[in-house]
Amino acid sequence: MAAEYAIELRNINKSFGSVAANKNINLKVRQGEILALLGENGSGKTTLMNMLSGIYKPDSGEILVDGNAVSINSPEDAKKLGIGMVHQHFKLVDIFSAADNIWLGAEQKEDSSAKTKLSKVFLRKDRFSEIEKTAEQFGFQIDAKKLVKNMAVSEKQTLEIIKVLYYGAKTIILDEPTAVLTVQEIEKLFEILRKMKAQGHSIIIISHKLNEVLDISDRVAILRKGEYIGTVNTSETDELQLTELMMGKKADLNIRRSKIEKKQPLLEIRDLTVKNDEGAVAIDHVNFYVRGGEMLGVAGIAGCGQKELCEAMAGLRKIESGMMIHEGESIVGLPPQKIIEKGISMSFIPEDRLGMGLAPSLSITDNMILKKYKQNRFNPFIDRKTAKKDAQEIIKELEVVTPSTEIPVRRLSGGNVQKVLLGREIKAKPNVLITAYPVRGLDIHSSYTIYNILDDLKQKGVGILFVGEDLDVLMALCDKIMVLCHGRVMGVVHANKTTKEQLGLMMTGALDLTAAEGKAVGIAKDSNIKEDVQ
Amino acid sequence: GKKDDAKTDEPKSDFLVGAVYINSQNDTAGYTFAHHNGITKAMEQLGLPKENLRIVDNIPEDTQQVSEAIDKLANQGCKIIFGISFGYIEAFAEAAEKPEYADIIFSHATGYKSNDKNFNNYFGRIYQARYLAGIAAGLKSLELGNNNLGYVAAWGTEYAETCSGINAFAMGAQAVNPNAVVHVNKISTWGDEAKEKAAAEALISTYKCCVIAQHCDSAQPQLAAADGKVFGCGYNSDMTAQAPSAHLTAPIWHWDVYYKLAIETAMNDPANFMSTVGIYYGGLKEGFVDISPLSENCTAETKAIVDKVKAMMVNGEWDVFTNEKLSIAKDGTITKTTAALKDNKGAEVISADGNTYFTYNDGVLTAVDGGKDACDGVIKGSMNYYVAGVEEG
Amino acid sequence: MNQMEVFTLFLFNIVVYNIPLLYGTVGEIIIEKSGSLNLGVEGIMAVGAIFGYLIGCSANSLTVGILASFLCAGLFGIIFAVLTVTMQANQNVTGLTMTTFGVGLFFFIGKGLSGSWPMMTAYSNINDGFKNALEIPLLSKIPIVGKAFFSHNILVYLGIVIAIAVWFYLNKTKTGLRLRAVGENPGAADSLGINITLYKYVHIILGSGIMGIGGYYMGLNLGGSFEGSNCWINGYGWIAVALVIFANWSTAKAILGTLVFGFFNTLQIYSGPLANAFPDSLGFLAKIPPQLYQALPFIITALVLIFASVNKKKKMAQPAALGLNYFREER
Amino acid sequence: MNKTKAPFIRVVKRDKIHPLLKVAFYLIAILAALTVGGVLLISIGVNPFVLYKDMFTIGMLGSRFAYKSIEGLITVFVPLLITSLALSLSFKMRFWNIGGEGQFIIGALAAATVALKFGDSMSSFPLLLLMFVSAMLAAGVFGGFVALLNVRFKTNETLMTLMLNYIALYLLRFFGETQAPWNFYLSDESVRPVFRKFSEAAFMPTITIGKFSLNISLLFAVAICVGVYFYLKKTKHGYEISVVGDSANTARYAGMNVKKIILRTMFLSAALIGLAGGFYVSGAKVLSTSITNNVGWTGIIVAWLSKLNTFAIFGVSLLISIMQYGAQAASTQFPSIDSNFADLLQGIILFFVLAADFFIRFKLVFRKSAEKQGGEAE
Ligand SMILES: Nc1ncnc2c1ncn2[C@@H]1O[C@H](COP(=O)(O)OP(=O)(O)OP(=O)(O)O)[C@@H](O)[C@H]1O
Ligand SMILES: Nc1ncnc2c1ncn2[C@@H]1O[C@H](COP(=O)(O)OP(=O)(O)OP(=O)(O)O)[C@@H](O)[C@H]1O
Ligand SMILES: [Mg+2]
Ligand SMILES: [Mg+2]
Repeated sequence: MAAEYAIELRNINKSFGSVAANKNINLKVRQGEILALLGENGSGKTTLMNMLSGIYKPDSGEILVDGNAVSINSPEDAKKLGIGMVHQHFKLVDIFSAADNIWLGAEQKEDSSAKTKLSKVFLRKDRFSEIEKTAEQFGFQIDAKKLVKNMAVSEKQTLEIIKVLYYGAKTIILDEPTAVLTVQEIEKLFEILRKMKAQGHSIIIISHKLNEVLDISDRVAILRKGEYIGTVNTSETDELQLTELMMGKKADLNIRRSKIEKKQPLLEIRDLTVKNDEGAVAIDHVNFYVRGGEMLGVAGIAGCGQKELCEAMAGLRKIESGMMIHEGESIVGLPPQKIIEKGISMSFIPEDRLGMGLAPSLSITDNMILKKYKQNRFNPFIDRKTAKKDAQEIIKELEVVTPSTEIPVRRLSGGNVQKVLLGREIKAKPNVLITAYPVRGLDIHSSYTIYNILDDLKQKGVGILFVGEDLDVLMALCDKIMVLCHGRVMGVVHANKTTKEQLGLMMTGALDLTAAEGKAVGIAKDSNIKEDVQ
Repeated sequence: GKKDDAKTDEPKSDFLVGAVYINSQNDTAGYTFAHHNGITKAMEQLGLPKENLRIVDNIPEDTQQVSEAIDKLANQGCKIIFGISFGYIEAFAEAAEKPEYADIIFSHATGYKSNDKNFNNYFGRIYQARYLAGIAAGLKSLELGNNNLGYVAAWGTEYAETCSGINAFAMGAQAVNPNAVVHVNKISTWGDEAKEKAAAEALISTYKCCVIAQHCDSAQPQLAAADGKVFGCGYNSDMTAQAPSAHLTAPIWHWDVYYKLAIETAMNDPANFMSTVGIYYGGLKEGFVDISPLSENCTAETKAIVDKVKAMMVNGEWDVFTNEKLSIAKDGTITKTTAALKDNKGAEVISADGNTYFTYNDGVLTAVDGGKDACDGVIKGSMNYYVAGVEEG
Repeated sequence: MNQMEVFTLFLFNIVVYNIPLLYGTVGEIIIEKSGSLNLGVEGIMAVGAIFGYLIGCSANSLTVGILASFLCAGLFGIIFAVLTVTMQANQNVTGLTMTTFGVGLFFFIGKGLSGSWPMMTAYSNINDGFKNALEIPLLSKIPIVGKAFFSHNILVYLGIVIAIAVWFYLNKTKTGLRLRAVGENPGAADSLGINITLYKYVHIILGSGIMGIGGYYMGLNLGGSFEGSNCWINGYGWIAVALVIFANWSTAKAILGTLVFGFFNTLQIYSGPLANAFPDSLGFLAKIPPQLYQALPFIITALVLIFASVNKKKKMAQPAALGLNYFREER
Repeated sequence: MNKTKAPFIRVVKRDKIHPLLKVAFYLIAILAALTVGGVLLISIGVNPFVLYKDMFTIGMLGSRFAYKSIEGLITVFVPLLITSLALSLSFKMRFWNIGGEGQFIIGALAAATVALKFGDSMSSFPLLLLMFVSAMLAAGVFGGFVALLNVRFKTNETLMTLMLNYIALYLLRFFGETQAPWNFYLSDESVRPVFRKFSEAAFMPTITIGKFSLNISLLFAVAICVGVYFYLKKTKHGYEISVVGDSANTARYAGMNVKKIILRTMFLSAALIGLAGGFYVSGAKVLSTSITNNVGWTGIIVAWLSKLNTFAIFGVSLLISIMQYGAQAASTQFPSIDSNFADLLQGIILFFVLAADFFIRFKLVFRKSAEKQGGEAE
């Protein structure tokens, strides 16, 4: 008879220099349960899990697997103990195919008939079909020959999970697996998790999305500032209680949307066409405008041109045709620097979070100056004093967890990295703010902080384009929602007059409201663009 | 501690000799080795202990680096400093002029600069030895019935030193075998052993050369000759040890002859160094250059002929770059004929009366001032043509 | 003079004198594939050369010499592994120091022995084993090509066999796949339980060993003479580093790269013979200044690289984590 | 069940280290290296104490020309310092300029060209200025060319700079070894090819302090050192360099013209190395084919050993200069020690310093003590 607990952590401590990431943590995972691990950004979730998977070594404390005290010194040890982890940042070799990424870590097992066919020494052609077959056994469809670098995030995620299963993990850890997935993909993932649970796997899942946590888990363990707070049964709790446990104080979970007087359009986009890196049309004759004091949400399935649209507006991507007019002046063809100077600020949180907008090895202070260091063209020196002040303010306002302003941002936890990025964009006092996925990977509390900050900006008359993925949030926060499908606008609707179903239909392209109206869509009545300009 | 004790124990001369070497003092063959050997031998003969030789080695021909090396030797208290490589010339010339170094004698090999107080240059008539080696090679070619001789040269006509060597070798060979042709493969660098070997192999296999002579540092051409089952003339040291089956003889230096003279003078009568030693250009006569003992690959007749011609040069009876040409029959009879020396393009480079020497000046053959007296200057510094029978490539 | 003969010899010499480069390049490719940039090729080849030669001579066996050069260079490579893998030292500094130290060691030992150590010809087995050409049946009978490419000493063939075997190993075996993963994304490889340290050590040692054989070859080529003032390797290690990029990290392409480089490297020595043999078509060869010949291999390498980057949008196969040390706990 | 023991030793990153401890580690490393070197020295019959003493005092003790040692040290130090500083600029940008050798040569060649062409017709100050400006321009363009290829075609800069090192060297040798009417680089006095000496106007000025004459290039080098510090730490350009080095994507996003920055920085880096070449050749008063004295390679070691920290570069290049100069000065009296042995010794010292660096950045946790720590925490 197996022990009651698949995993037991006792008095685990771990510090990085002066940062105590985990303090005296006690955590138990039952056999065959799904345990959600909840905590604010930087509360030490990833650190704790990394100790289970052999990446870090605890400073002190004990780990028990199936009731036996073990010492996990390397991922190899973890693998032998049946612990598999899907990391927050994927651990895949970009230039390898899906099959090779799995095959890389596969041990030769005597008992599994499917695997013995694969030669011990040589890479054989049939390894692809073997891997595809095995994936199917777990209930996944993958293209084993596809290179990782050509994969969408969800594909990478699937690959990571297959990998873990393939190596025969009994306990599976998923670190924020849903942060970058679409609703449908999340549904699919959860189904798989449930199936795995039924097969007797124990699962630890980290997520910041409370509804998901409530949906999937049996129990929820909570960390706060590196300390273990407790574990509650999912059936006996709700969002409010979880938030309180996480934050240690009462929380308000309503998204604020202030109503203010409309202003003239600040940014107008006409007939914009943009291509993606592969040269295919990513944004297809799009028209819209952003008014001051208005938040225009952008909804759409991932990869429908959101990134290309944002990049085009920031001057980072070549425009094939069309106009982009900011306060009556064209910004087409302007270098990014000029666009920034005009007060158009863009913050795009890419899937890997660090990809754009931050220099990972530079300090928080140095990252503050990134976009405004060029101001005051005649001064050749950099102004670190103000930057440091900015950094301190952001750390305070957004509650960034960090020992100092001089820490390289690479060292911060995922969520905190993002707060730094967003904080900086807001500090730049833009008149148009383009923000994409600003709460990706942020904890509840921080997310709400961000929502409020955006709303504050709106009140100050800033025009905001908010590219998001959570429809509930879009509907609660934005004034209007523009829906993109394969680079085309399917319509712009008022957030309080639409439904999730309608948006869903538009996102899949089943409903096209532009056609219904039969007039030039996306052109403001009080446009700054004189017709003769055209 | 120990060292100082040793110093006080037995009183020794405190005269220090300094040397700047182009390669390592620990070399066991080649140019630096020859000089090092010469200096140590001379010091031994003069009763100076080994420790009194101070060396800075592996100094490239860079004026700044050479100056620093000289400073280091001056710092040590050296009273005479030798520089063995041509490119040291500027640094030596400058150092000699420095007032603080007025009591140090600077002596520079292969160069052409000097002053009248403490700076001279020294070199030798190595072409005389090469002529003798040429005779040995020419006789070998007669013996084998193959007129092709090979010559691996670091440089060609750019350097009078290499150029005069090649010419002398060719003239020596032609003295016994008028049909001998010397193929020169020039590698354009002083230090690339693999190229030295490859160049020799190319000569052996493409021109079927039967003797490989060389003007480069390493024994690689001789090794290649041995591998190719042909013969060779080394340089700088008796290379019979490296290539016993191939080696005939090698032009060699007895640098100690000069070093002994220079050190002795610097030690005993430094004020008159320039009048006693002056600009030194020794040859077979002084015993400054020679050929290594003919190996067993040479016949007794060869030895006899070589000795005979050598004696002529030692006596001052005859010299290579003159209007007199030797023709040597197999039995050893030597005939002198007077004629102009022609280069391999057919132009006269030494007039028939022996009074005019020519060199090419920007491609134009120009008479050198000084008549007969210009001879040494041409050999040392401005010879830039090959004599008839030398082919480049 | 027989024109064909000159031409054949020219080709023959390209192979003989430049195959040591192939060893250096293949060794470096293995090491770079494990994610380590090793600038110490010159030094490692020098160490392999001197020890391989001395030990081989002591045993009077070419095989022992080859093994010894492999082992000693491999052992020397451990210094690089310990410093960069275990001790996380900067790879550039460590590599450059390997060169300084290795060449210094070469001279220390070589010069120390040069008076007392006989030439290679004194070791009959080595001398014959190295100098006797192995003629490949049938192929060696083809005119020109046969003599130029299929009638060589054993080390030429060994070099090519190693290059092909390494290509196969890297691309077609499971261990090779893992090795490439280590060089691409050590974090990913580590999380799969691949022992990064072990992989790096083994391949640094293996690669260094292969370089060492190349060094040994160069020593044999020079007849084991310690008397020269240059190290036996004489800069070839650096060229090997360059050829790695030239070959785009493929040991198969390295064979080609070596021959291309070798072509120009050999041209200088053969410019005279070729110009004389083909006065009409190749006469110009004799007129080219020698410094241009010496620079030519480098100019051509640079040009090929530029053309490759201009023409093809092909990505360089440089390992993504090349030059970066891996420390598991580092974010 | 699978039970693994904790490894006996574990490597853990240090948070902070006391500066004294740091110094102690380096000292221990150097001592250890000297001990190993000492054993080798004794094995060849040399008293290590005598050698080391002379080495670290660069042969000044008991010498009547001790000031010359300082002068000599400066001529070694200045090019190394400037080159290392310049390399640190491009390394900071993660642009692997290993072309210091070539850029140094081109700088020296350009300065020499000016000196030989205009040396007789210009007065000293404008001539020197022109020499140094052209050294910087020529080397800058030479290095900038690589940067241009890199930004236009993504041509690998490591290989390009490596190849250009050789190409520059053979270009220099071509001028130094080819006799032709056009070749004004060669001396007329000598029939054998040898570089022509500059006229006096092209000599690097010196400030005489008693017997000692201070090569003013030292003052420039120190100024460049301070300048590079400010440039990297305080200016917008310096900031751009660190961002581009960290993430080119981010730089682009921030509106930086990445191509321009790469071009500019590489130009500057190469130009500074060229300037070092110009200084050197003006001090040497004549070109040579061995002009670099390996400074392009040693500079790489210095830059990385200093972790690209400007002031550390100053210290490290001074130490390495002392080692190189001192080893040569000391070995003059020992027939068994040639310059190759000095290289061997330098290699040993560097190996040990690299190892010391490990103990400064990391600490070792032994199993026993780790368990004890855990026990105490309970
Ligand atoms: N390798 C490391 N080096 C230094 N500090 C680290 C390291 N890993 C984590 N930390 C610090 O430890 C703390 C906890 O980080 P951790 O990544 O575990 O948080 P988290 O709970 O996963 O946060 P998030 O939800 O944002 O991912 C943070 O303050 C972080 O900066
Ligand atoms: N920001 C916008 N960008 C593009 N199209 C928009 C935008 N706002 C509204 N539209 C389009 O214009 C149509 C007119 O809509 P409606 O009059 O309801 O909006 P509105 O709030 O009056 O617009 P406005 O903000 O310009 O006054 C909408 O159905 C929608 O298709
Ligand atoms: Mg995390
Ligand atoms: Mg010495």
